Amino acid sequence: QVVKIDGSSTVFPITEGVAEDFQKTKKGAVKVTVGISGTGGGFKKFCRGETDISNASRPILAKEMADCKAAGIEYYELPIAFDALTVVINPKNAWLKQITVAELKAIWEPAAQGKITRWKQVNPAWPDQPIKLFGAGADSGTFDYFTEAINGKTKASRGDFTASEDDNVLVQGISSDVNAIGYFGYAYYAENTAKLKALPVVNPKGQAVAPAEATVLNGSYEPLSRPIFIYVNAKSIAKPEVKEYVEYMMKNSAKIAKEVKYVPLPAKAYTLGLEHLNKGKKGTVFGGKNEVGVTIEELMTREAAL
Amino acid sequence: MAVAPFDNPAPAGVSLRGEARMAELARAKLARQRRERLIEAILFLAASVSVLTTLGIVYILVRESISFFAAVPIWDFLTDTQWTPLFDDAHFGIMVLMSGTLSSSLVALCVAIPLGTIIAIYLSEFAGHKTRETLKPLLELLSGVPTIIYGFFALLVVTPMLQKIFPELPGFNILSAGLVMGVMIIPYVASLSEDAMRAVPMSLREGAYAMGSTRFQTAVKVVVPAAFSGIAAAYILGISRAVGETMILAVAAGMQPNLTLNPMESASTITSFIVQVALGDLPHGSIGYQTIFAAGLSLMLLTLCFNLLGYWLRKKYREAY
Amino acid sequence: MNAEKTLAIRAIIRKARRYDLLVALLGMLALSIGIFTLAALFIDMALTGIPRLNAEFFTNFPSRRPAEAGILSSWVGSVLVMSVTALVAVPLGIAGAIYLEEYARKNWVTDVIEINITNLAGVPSIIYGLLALGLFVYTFKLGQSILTAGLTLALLILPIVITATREALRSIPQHIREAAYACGASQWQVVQHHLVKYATPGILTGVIIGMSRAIGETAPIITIGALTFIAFLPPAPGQMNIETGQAAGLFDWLWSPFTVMPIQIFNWTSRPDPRFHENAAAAAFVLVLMTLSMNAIAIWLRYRLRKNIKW
Amino acid sequence: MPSTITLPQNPPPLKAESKNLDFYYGDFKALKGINMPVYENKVTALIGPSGCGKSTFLRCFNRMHDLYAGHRYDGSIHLYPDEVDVLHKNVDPIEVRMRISMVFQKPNPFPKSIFENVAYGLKVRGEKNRSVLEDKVEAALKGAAIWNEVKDRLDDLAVNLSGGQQQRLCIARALATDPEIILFDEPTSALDPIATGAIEELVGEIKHKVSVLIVTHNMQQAARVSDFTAYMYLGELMEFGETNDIFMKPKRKETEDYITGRFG
Amino acid sequence: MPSTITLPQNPPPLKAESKNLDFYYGDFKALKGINMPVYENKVTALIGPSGCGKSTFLRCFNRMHDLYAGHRYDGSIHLYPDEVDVLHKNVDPIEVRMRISMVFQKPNPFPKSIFENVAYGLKVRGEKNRSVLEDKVEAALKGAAIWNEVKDRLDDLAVNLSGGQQQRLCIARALATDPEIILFDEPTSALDPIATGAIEELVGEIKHKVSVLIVTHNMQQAARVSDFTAYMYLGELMEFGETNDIFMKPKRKETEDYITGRFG
Ligand SMILES: Nc1ncnc2c1ncn2[C@@H]1O[C@H](COP(=O)(O)OP(=O)(O)OP(=O)(O)O)[C@@H](O)[C@H]1O
Ligand SMILES: Nc1ncnc2c1ncn2[C@@H]1O[C@H](COP(=O)(O)OP(=O)(O)OP(=O)(O)O)[C@@H](O)[C@H]1O
Ligand SMILES: [Mg+2]
Ligand SMILES: [Mg+2]
Ligand SMILES: O=P([O-])([O-])[O-]
Repeated sequence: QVVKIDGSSTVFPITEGVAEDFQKTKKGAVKVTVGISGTGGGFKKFCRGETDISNASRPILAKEMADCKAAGIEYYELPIAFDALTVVINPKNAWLKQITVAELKAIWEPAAQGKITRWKQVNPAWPDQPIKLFGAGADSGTFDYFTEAINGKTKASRGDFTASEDDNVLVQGISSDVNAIGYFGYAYYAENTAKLKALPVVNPKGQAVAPAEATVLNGSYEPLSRPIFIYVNAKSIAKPEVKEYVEYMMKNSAKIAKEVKYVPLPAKAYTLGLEHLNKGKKGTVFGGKNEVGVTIEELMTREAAL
Repeated sequence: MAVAPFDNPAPAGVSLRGEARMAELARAKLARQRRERLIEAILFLAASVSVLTTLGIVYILVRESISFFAAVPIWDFLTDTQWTPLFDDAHFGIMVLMSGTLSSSLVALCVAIPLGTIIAIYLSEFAGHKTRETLKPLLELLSGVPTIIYGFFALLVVTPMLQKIFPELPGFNILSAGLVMGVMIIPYVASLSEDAMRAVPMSLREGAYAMGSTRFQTAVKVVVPAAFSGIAAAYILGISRAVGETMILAVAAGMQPNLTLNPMESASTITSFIVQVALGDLPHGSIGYQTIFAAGLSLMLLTLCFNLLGYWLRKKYREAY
Repeated sequence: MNAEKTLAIRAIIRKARRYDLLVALLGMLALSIGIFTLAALFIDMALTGIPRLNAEFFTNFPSRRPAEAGILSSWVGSVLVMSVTALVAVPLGIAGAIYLEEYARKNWVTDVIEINITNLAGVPSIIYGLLALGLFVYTFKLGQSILTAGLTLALLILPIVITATREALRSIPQHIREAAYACGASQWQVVQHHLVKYATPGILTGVIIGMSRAIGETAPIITIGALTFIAFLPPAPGQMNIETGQAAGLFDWLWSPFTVMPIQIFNWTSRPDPRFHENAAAAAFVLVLMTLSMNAIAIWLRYRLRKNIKW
Repeated sequence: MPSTITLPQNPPPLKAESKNLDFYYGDFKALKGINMPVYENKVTALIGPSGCGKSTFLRCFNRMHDLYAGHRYDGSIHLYPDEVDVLHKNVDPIEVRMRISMVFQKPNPFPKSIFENVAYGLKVRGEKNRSVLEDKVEAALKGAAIWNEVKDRLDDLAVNLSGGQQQRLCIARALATDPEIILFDEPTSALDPIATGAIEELVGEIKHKVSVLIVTHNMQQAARVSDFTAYMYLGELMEFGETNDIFMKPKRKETEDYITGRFG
Repeated sequence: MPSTITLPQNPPPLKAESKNLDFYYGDFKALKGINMPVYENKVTALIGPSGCGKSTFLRCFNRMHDLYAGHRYDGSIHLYPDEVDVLHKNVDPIEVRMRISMVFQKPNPFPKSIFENVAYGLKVRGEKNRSVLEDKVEAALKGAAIWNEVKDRLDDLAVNLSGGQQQRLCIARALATDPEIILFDEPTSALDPIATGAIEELVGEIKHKVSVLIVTHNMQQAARVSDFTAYMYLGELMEFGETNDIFMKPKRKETEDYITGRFG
């Protein structure tokens, strides 16, 4: 009676909360383990059939779909919340009020490795000081999403930055260095607002928008708003404990997402998810692309169309 | 006459003599030997577990590394100046991790070797019996603290302190991790060196004092040279520890693949790379999975060199007294 | 001896003695750096962690609410993993040491084993993690279980146990062995009746030191992939599952997923909410207390038990 | 050089006899062709300068050298009446040691209780019956003239006894198993004069039931305790004969030189 | 019991003198009120059974006991002609040891070259001039009758010499610094007869320039090498006198018993 869950560290706080409450209501009869391997790592295990549920902070990719297919593994895709991937700087940083996607690209693209090492090189208005970079580890969905959104290609990034699967390492690093810039899930920023400053990002419409629940909901925080998911192995759902867990999760995600500082989806999204499950609507609505800039509404329409 | 032994034929005072008696004894010996051989074989198996462990390590590391080097030319591995194995544009320059490993070890050893040696000399030649017996165990406690705790100590206590002195210092840096690692290694160096100095016979020390030496002269001119092989072994163990230390670096040194020997920067080491990847998934069979084994193999070879050097030193200079 | 020569000698002695003072001062300084660090570490942890230390902290599972989170699954996990480690490493280590010290003939096989043990003692723990990952997890398919962790740590401390046991055996004077043989004892009797007994204090110290190292090991455990949220205990033998009505087998717990103290600490320190860091400090304080008390026991044993064994 | 061996007029029964005994420590030949009788219930003393091979010879009798690699015997030591060659490779050294006990230079009690020390040889021989053990331990301790001193503290650690008591305890340990021969290797050299006297007296008593071979560097001691004396030099047996003869009218110049203290 | 001290008719000049010397190992009183003269350029032998305090007494002369905690002197040892009390707490033990050298029971050369061993004492005394060092080392090695054996390999490790050579090297080391007294603690007990003879001869030679105190358990040796002999027993000085007198006509029964080997 073990429900095995692994994957995204971004999704982890929600899953953990659900798992905790679920185990309490089941009085220990069902055990839930939640690993933190990152979205990519989670999918690798998932597609080998080692886990029942995979947490993901981006949609499943074509390669992962192929792996799953090869292993005969089918899955349900259930969005559970929205996150604002947040670009953060040190609060003492006086020269940055906002940043454009182009500037972010100049800093983070693979070609910048070893070349773009000072702020001045990105924008002459900025000081002649070194840039210190902090980002998510290579197995994480956050990394995939950020590289796709900023550099236009998943996993395309410069390599000379402090990379960690452990977002708190990044919080530490950025909070102790004026010249630092980095990115991670909103929740980590929300818990550390005293130590960090979230940088408004200029959206395609040309507005500089800071990450927040409202800006995610109204779709103005672009392109770094992203849905987060769980993927459930179709075979596992036959096991009563997994089914029970997923149902429990769908009912309680909204509450827990809010509690751990994520943006919950409209209630309809969760019932829709349950419906898919009951009707056996398997597969993804993203077609294996790491799409950026999908708004909540868009997601809802796509899900409804599955 | 003698009490009958439990399973041997009665000895003296028995009817048999000469040849017949000898034949009887030969049989008894054989029976006993068989039992002892069995015990010996079991003990031998236990002793071989260590060899099996090594073989296991080598097998696993080499097996995965072979597939790794099938994909990555060994020349690139040794000469590339970038380390981005899991990125879209993958580079596999082990030098980058090596540089982190070396600079962090160097910082640690700059702390541990001088301090460890001087502590060993002090404890063995200067301190009284009571002082030694209380301080040495206390010092050894330093090596009992889990290293992950040192890691957070370095990150949250030492780095901010250092930043007061060097405002330039980044939040993650080799210096702070190395210093703390050095303190952690002190007991290994001090304790083993002290043991080696203790083992120098008192007669040698008395010889030196009888010539009119001071404590310092006795320690430096007679005891330390006599204990040289033991002290060298202690240093080598210290080096192995520094090179292989993982959590302190993973937590406090930044995990940033950075080809530099400057301790004021943050860097990734072989070990911190391995845990970093292990913290994510270990996609069995992928190049990422094999990369950590290739890195592990490099690390293993590095420590093996040091350990063999240590073994050789011990053999060569054993018991100079 | 004339006065002039005396004065000259005194001058030389005075000069030489200056170094004595210098080394003594440096030695005490170096020692205090070490001890000061230990104290700072301890006090720092205590100050942040102690407010969280109450009974619930030990009886609660980890939770997303920092105030309710506890270390139940991790301390139980640590205890179970340590038991496996001890059960494997102690007999193997003692037997191996006895072979090397008492039975082995001087030949290349023994040489290989010896070099190998010295070398293993210097192999970084993360490499053991890789061994465990490649061998136990993937080849033997033991999974990320208590058994895997216990075996890994057992291999890790095996050289420590062997070396300590050999030291202890070596410190038994040869004349004791000769006395026993002269009484007509066989080799195994000598080992059984005498050597193992007289070596016990040394062996125990070695085992405890090895265990106190193993209990704090993080890297190899992370490597086998055990960084997981675990809010349940491994099945106790015979424990009923309410839903299925099946009783757990005697050794089921060996295959159970688990977490251990250092992993829990690592996990908490990587949380965004700073209140988790207090939990981490409290858990670290408990862990350090555990290792320190193990070390203290080792030291105490060294003094106590040796009292009855003198030659 | 052949040894000068003077057998007594009416030789007592033979207990053991070494024949052409050579001994090697690796390449070093420490004993060279030793032929020597050991008579039943007599004390034979081995004397000679340091390093002449006394201990080496003694330790051949109970195959003590078997414990070390590279030590090699050549020749034989026959034990009577059953004519077993204790050095023969088919003979189990443990069997030999069960018949021939040894007392060492430095008292070497086990770090166990007094009782356990004396009972050890019996336990090795499989004796488990507590009352038999108790009886034999008592008898051995009485035989070693130490019963009165320790009877009230048989469970105390043996190492807490004084040196002389420890040595007598070791003798009791050796006596407890009723050996046929007891070997003593300088048993008093670590003891004070009073303890030495006690041990010498003891040797005089136990020889009524057991043959004794004793190594000593003290010629007066040899003269006092032994019936026969062997003088060894550089691994050879120089002279063997009745103690009185050896000390009063040695046949060889070398023996005389040694005895009168001209070297050593 | 007061000691029986027989001073010679025409006493040679005094080199040192112990007065009411008590010595304690912690609570154990190992020396009891020892009064004894040491004469200039004479050899004084200390004999007595094991544990009587010979070594303890000898090691008072160069304050060797200062190295260990809990060891305590009481009384004085005066050094002549300047009448310094070497035991006085204001006297630096290092200074004492620079005047009084010691040779130990087991040869204890430093793990350095032969040259460095002998030059060690000179270097400690601040001598840096290479040619002075070479001259003095040569002289000392000649004085210790080992020059011919080692002159071609002064840079070899001293530990590779044979036991007897090592002991002579230690004597050279002690001689090199021109000490006023040399203390020998059973210097030949670990050596073979030939090496022993060489060392004894050496002692006879060096006494022309230095006073010698020698502990030996070998009475023949004491008789051969010494001018004066002191017999100690249980921490007390029993008898002191010229060697011939002590061995031929000891004044005390205890001395006679010991010398004739009635115990020990
Ligand atoms: N284990 C050994 N290996 C090599 N040579 C040895 C060993 N033991 C003794 N010898 C040598 O064998 C010779 C005889 O030694 P043995 O101990 O029998 O002498 P001993 O007569 O008993 O002397 P002592 O009176 O000093 O005890 C000596 O030359 C000694 O150096
Ligand atoms: N370090 C010590 N601590 C306590 N007692 C000691 C110590 N060294 C010697 N003794 C005791 O002091 C007494 C004299 O010892 P010492 O070594 O001077 O005797 P010795 O005459 O030199 O004997 P030996 O001939 O055996 O060398 C002995 O009773 C001994 O047990
Ligand atoms: Mg001997
Ligand atoms: Mg002595
Ligand atoms: O841990 P991730 O959510 O970044 O995959």
